[in-house]
Amino acid sequence: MKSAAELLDELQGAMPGVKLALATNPSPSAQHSLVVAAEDALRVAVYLRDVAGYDYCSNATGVDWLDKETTEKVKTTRRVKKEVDGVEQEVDETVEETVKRVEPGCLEAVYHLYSMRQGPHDPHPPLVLRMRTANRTDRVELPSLSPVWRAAEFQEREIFDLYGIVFKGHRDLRRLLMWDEFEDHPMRRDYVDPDDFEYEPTPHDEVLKRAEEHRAKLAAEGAR
Amino acid sequence: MNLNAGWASTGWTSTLDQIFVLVQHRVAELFPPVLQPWVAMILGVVGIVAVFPAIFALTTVLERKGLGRMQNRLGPNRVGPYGILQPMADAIKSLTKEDIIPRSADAVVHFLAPVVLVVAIFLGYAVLPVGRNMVLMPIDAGILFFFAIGASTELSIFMAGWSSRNKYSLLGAMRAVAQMISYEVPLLLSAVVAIMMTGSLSPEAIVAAQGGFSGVLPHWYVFTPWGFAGFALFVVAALAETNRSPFDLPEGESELVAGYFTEYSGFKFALFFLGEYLGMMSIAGYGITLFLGGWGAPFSFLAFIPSWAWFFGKLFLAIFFFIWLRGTLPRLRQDQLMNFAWKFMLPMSLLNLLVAAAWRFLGEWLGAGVGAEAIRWLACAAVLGGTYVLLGRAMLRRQKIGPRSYRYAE
Amino acid sequence: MTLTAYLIVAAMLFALGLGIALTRRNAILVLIGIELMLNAANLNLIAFWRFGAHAEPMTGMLFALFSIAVAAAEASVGLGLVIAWFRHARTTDLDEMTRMKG
Amino acid sequence: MAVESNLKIELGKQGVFVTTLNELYNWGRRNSVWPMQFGLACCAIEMIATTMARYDLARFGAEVFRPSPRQADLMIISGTVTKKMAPQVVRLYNQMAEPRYVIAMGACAISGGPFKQGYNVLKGIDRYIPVDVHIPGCPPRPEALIHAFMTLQKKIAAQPLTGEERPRHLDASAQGEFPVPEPGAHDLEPPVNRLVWPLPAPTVAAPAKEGA
Amino acid sequence: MLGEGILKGLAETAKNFAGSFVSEERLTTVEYPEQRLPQIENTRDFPFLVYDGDDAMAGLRCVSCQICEKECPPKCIYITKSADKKPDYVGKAQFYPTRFDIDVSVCMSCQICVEVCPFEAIKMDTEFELSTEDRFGGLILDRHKLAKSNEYYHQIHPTEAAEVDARLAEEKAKVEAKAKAAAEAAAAKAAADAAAKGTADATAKAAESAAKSAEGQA
Amino acid sequence: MTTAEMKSGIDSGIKSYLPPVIEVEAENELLEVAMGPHHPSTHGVFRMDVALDGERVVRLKPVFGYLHRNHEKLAEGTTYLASMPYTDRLDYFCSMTNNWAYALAVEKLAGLEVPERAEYIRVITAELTRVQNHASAIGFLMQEMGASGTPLMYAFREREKILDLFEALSGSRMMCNYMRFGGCRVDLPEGWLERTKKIVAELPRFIDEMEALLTGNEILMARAQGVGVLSPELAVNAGVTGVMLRATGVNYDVRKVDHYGIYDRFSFRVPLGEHGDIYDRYMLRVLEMRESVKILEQALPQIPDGPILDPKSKPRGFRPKPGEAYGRIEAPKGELGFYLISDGSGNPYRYRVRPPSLINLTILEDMCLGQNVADVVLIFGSVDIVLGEVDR
Amino acid sequence: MMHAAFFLTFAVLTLAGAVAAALLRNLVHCALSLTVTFAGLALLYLSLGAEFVGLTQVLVYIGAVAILVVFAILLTRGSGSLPRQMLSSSGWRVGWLAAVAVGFVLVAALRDAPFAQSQGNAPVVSVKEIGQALMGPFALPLEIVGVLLTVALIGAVIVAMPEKPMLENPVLKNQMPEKQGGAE
Repeated sequence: MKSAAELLDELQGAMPGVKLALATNPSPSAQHSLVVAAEDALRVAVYLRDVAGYDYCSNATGVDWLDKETTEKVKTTRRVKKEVDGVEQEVDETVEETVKRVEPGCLEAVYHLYSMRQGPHDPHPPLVLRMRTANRTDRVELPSLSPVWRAAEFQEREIFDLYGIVFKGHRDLRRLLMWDEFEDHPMRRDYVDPDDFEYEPTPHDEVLKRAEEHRAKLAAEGAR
Repeated sequence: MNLNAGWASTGWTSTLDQIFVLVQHRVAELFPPVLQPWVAMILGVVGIVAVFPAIFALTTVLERKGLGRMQNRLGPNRVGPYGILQPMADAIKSLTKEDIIPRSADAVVHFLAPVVLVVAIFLGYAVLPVGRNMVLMPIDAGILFFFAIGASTELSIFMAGWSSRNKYSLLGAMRAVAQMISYEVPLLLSAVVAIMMTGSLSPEAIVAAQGGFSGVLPHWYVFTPWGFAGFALFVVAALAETNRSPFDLPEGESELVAGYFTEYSGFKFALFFLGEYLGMMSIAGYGITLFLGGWGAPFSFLAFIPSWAWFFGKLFLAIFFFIWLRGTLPRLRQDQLMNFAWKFMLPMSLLNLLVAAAWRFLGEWLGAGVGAEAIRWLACAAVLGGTYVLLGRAMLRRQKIGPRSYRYAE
Repeated sequence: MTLTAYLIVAAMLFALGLGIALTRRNAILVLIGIELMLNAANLNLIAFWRFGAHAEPMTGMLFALFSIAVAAAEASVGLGLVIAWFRHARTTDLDEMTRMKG
Repeated sequence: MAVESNLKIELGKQGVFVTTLNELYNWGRRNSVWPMQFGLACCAIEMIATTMARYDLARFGAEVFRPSPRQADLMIISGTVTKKMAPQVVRLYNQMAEPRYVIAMGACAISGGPFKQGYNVLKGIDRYIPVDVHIPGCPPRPEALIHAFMTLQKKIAAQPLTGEERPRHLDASAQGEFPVPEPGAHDLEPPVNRLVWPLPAPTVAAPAKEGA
Repeated sequence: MLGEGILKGLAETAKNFAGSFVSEERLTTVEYPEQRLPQIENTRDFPFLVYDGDDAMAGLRCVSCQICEKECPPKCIYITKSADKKPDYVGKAQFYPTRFDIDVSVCMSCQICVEVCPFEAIKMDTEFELSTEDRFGGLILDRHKLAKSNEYYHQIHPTEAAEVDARLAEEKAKVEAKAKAAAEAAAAKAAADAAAKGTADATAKAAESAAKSAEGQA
Repeated sequence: MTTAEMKSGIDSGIKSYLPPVIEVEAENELLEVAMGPHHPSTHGVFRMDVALDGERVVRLKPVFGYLHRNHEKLAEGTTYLASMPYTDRLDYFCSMTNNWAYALAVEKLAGLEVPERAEYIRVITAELTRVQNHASAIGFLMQEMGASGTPLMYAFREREKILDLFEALSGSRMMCNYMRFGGCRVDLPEGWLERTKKIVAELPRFIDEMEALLTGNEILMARAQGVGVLSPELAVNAGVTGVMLRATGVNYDVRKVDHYGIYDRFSFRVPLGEHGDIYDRYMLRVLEMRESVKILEQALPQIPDGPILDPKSKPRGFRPKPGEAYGRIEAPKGELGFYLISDGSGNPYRYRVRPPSLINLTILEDMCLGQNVADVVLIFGSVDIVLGEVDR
Repeated sequence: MMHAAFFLTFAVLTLAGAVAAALLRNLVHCALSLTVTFAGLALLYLSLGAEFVGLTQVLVYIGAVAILVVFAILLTRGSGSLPRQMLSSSGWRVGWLAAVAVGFVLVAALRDAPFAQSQGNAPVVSVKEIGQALMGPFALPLEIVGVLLTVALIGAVIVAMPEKPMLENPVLKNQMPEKQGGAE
């Protein structure tokens, strides 16, 4: 099978203008991935399935990337007008300033593809296909790849349930694991557990904190 | 209560054989003559009502232990010595357990269903000869009586399923009734051969007709080709009639929870349990009467053992066979079960009727003699065996089933 | 007991059967009524056989047997018809059946 | 060996020479405890293993696993009760006929166990229904289940039929049906049935038993 | 032929039925409360705390480092560290737990606490008969209930315990050698040093207990 | 298919594999049945909302989540090692293979080497796991068929022997928590290999017994043959793996494909079915047990001496470099994968289990529609799932 | 005396069942009370010494006809209590009037009818004799009844044959021979 980089070239050749990028993976596993834009995902997927031979979608899952706030010190060189030796001149000046940047987070759907028709004795790493939503709150739609691979049907429902990504074109997008009345998306990293810390005989760390909060709350209610 | 004319033996063996009859007579004689038949009747009823539930209790524990043995384990053995008191504990528990009547259920019918079942099944024992001269109601049409009573148990099952107002129960009941009606036909037809050969519907006459011996071997119907086929068909149909494995769909149905008695608890459930086992024992009793020589001894030299001992011995063997099947076989599906009844059991039992008739007339044409007997035997056996093989093969082929071979990838 | 007693029971049963057949709207109940009337007739046959002068010793009894057989056939066909009609018209109501006539 | 002879004496005494109705009643119901065919998770496999040849729960007359709650006496909560499953469990318990018993088998059933911090895991089934015997372990060995079964039998044997201590099913004022929690937007409603869950005050840490 | 497979199956169950009366292979039941399966050495159930010597609380090996508390996957351990210190088996002054609770209603018997413990203080027990009617009292094991002697440890896991003892003895020997060297050096320097003497005393005590446990093993 | 043809295919729409739609005449007369979540036939807590037209299934919706124990969420809040015991509780029949799959993924993520002896131990335990899983799966399938427990009892009789081996090795019968990143936790105890050899030598006799009891049984054949048929195309597209896939005739066994562990050192064959029905799945399990025995017979005498753990691996403070890895193995129920994303801390940033049981259920609806309701139970049983893994 | 007591019991049972069948609102209850009537009649036959007919009555009416009726009720979704006006036809008053009149006339006529009556014991008829009579003098009626039953069987099957291959009813459907094909 072709490597991810080779496939990227092939896809760009076959479908000019397709929005694709390669995301390298620095770990020893070296399973690099293709990041595909939502609007192109379906035709890329069909190409991968029917032409490139990735007829088997092993795994589909979501990842939640929180908004990342980074602070870095940036040296900027600007041209400033300065009086040098009494004469106003334009001088390059290097200023070090702290820049706060908020990298917007996103929800990501990751698909691991293999080929079954490639023959049973050909080990190849999975092709990782990733799609990203625009943000984590209101623009969380992605095209469903379950029409291409049925295997993604339940897994996309699970991603919808736990991460809240809405898959357009899924034939039956309902919650998979939680009950229908449930409103949260618990696998998101900012999900807050329900408060049920009545009896915690061996609490520590965060649990201890929350158990104490719970006790304080109940005590306050009792006092009232 | 007339003594059987063919009974010539005397002495202690005959006393032992007739001990229950004698006791019944002696006790009845204590009463004024007008009441004597009634007292005798009541004694007989008490005997049946005492003995068969006791056997039922024993059967439940034997079944659990027997199944256990087949499955490499011990089974109940801690309640009383060897677990023998297990059924008592179960009975106490069931009697004292809360009796739930579902809110939407039809309370009267819900209550009547198990009662009707148990009463009907007890009635079936009235004409069953459990030993020489040991039959409660020696009526002429005894076998018909049994089948008539057996047919009415279906109604109680329907009542149970319908009155629970639970869709599992109703569906289970409908299935049970359909199954029982379907298998009643081959059950009756397979019993008819024995009736035909005896020329009587009376169970006692049928037992008497199988009473003689050739050398040491008895003249049981099961040792003739038609008798064997009839017996086999009767056993299969009886399994289905009593909802035993592999035909236990109505209750063990994995998609229907517990079938028609899903909503029953406590005492009423115990009654269903009782009715089911009593039904199994009574149908086994009739099978023994029709084909296995009833209370007759299997060898002439064993005739000194009391007749009732033989009957109950055979009954326990039959029960063991039921347990054995239950421990081995998976369950059929409803449509396959129906198919089997109509497409295999029915033709086979009809053919068996013909073969039985042929046997009779061949006997007349060919006359006596070892050679003639052998020809008759082989001809009948060949027809039945051949049809069995062909019909079986056709059934398997129609359903496209059979053994398979598999390929491997290196 | 006398013959008359049995005959009176049969007559009352017949009247009840007739009543059911005449007043009920449900086709199955009407069939039940008809069955009751047939049974009343059977009871008559048996009663007459039992108490009659036995010129033909078994006629009454055999007649009752035949009648039972015929009744069974009638019931099966009748109920089959009702079910077939139900499947067609989704009702077992006789009044509605007549209304749909034509 | 002492255990064996004691047991035999006890059985002989109560099985054959019954003295009181009370004893007979308790003897009957403790020797005929039919569990409900009901499994939840990992522990269910050990529960099945307990009924299998090597451990053979049948020896106690308890292999009659009834599929219908109406005919069952014992509910073995064998495994994690999730919040999605909890209403069903309570409903099934409500369908059982008295006298009924509950064994919470394994850590998850008692307290949520290793999964207790999960958002969908109920922290112990005793928040909604009364539990008779708890077996810790993850999963408990089959022998541990048999031990719990014997603990339950002992508990039944010790119950007087009258007075304050009488079992629930003989107490007309006792609760028969237990409220079934409803699935809510974030959690079960209510998250705990205060009438069943007897914890008097929320405890952060259990009182240390120094010098116990 | 129709029925052949069924007959074969019947023969198989009959074989097992008959076999159950004669062969142990075919009757595998172990009647639990009276008979027990042979104890498998590696069996683990719930953790316990090992102590040396006779006094359970004084001999606890646990130094309250709280690693197990942190590493425990379901967080079922609760430890309170003491304010004062007491010497451990090599004589080093260590903290000890004033409270050590394990909630067995949560414990998943994974053995990770044993793996991460650098002091061989927590080991896995084989006791499983813990079923109880008491939800709140019966399922929290405090340090008194948890503390079990090294002899007990040798009883349930003989091979492992012997290895542990050997390792501890080796470590101790190393420490002793070091202490000896230090003591000699100190003795060479000064005749009487109260601190050194104290250490030697503690070492002697630890050696005594080690000897005792060795006896227990024998 | 050429690229050009394919392109026209893209333009004209996507070829999807969807369950058949069953026409119903009278919509209002359908019987709606909720099978489960507590139901005698479902393996644990699972619900199927079934609509029946008579006895025929015309609609079926599986409902999951009754055993959703938040395994992934918990794993993301704790260390890498602490998730290992939790993997035991995924597919609680096969803790060894679960351990292995997780260890494999972490080894890929962190670049750890596994010593040879540990690889052998892994193969041996995995194949023992496969044998006991398949035997129990057959037993449970027969239970669905109403066989009053006998096959299940026989299966569990053998399973107990294998569990004894696991207990002697790891200390626990079911929840072994035995493998570690880069090897195994403890070495084999004394005498373990001999006992294993003895038990493995007896396994063929047990398989023969099971086959004598079941394979030729007409009732089994009648109920299993031609029921729950799955086509190979649908199976591949729906990501079905394991016995379910191979019963349709597709030759895909991760042991052969990925050459993970040391499986290419052993000669074994992959049995393939033709019909893709319940009977094929049953037979394939039997045949795979025989192949596993073959692997065990080869592996047991060959096992070398040596270390069992990569020295780079340590129980505490394990922090792989940022990156991600997807590792998979052939678990008894199908392809079990773990997908891990590391952000360089001690806890995985994303921890995902690819559960074969869940994905093999994708085609449950396809297999059941149009079938008799009694067969639904069997079809479900023949998939061989464990709810712990389905819902995680 | 004994006989009279039996007769009265059985007669009351029979009539009570019929009255219940006439008055109850739930169709299944009607069918069940009908079986009470059938059972009462069978007992009356037995008390008259017609053993064979009595047993046949049980076999045919309780074992078959009652079950058929019950199934028909369930198949036509008629179980459950219905309001009175749904049950009785428009002219029910006239109907009952006619029925009561007929009954009254019949009873009145019978009370005084001078039937020749043998007061002896019941004639003992063995099953063998019945069989011989059926095969001898009554052979023709027997054949006719046989043909009638066959025709009725075929007729009932044809009438009940569904237009589509599958019946809604689970029970009847299972008797359909063809096995369904697998899902493709």
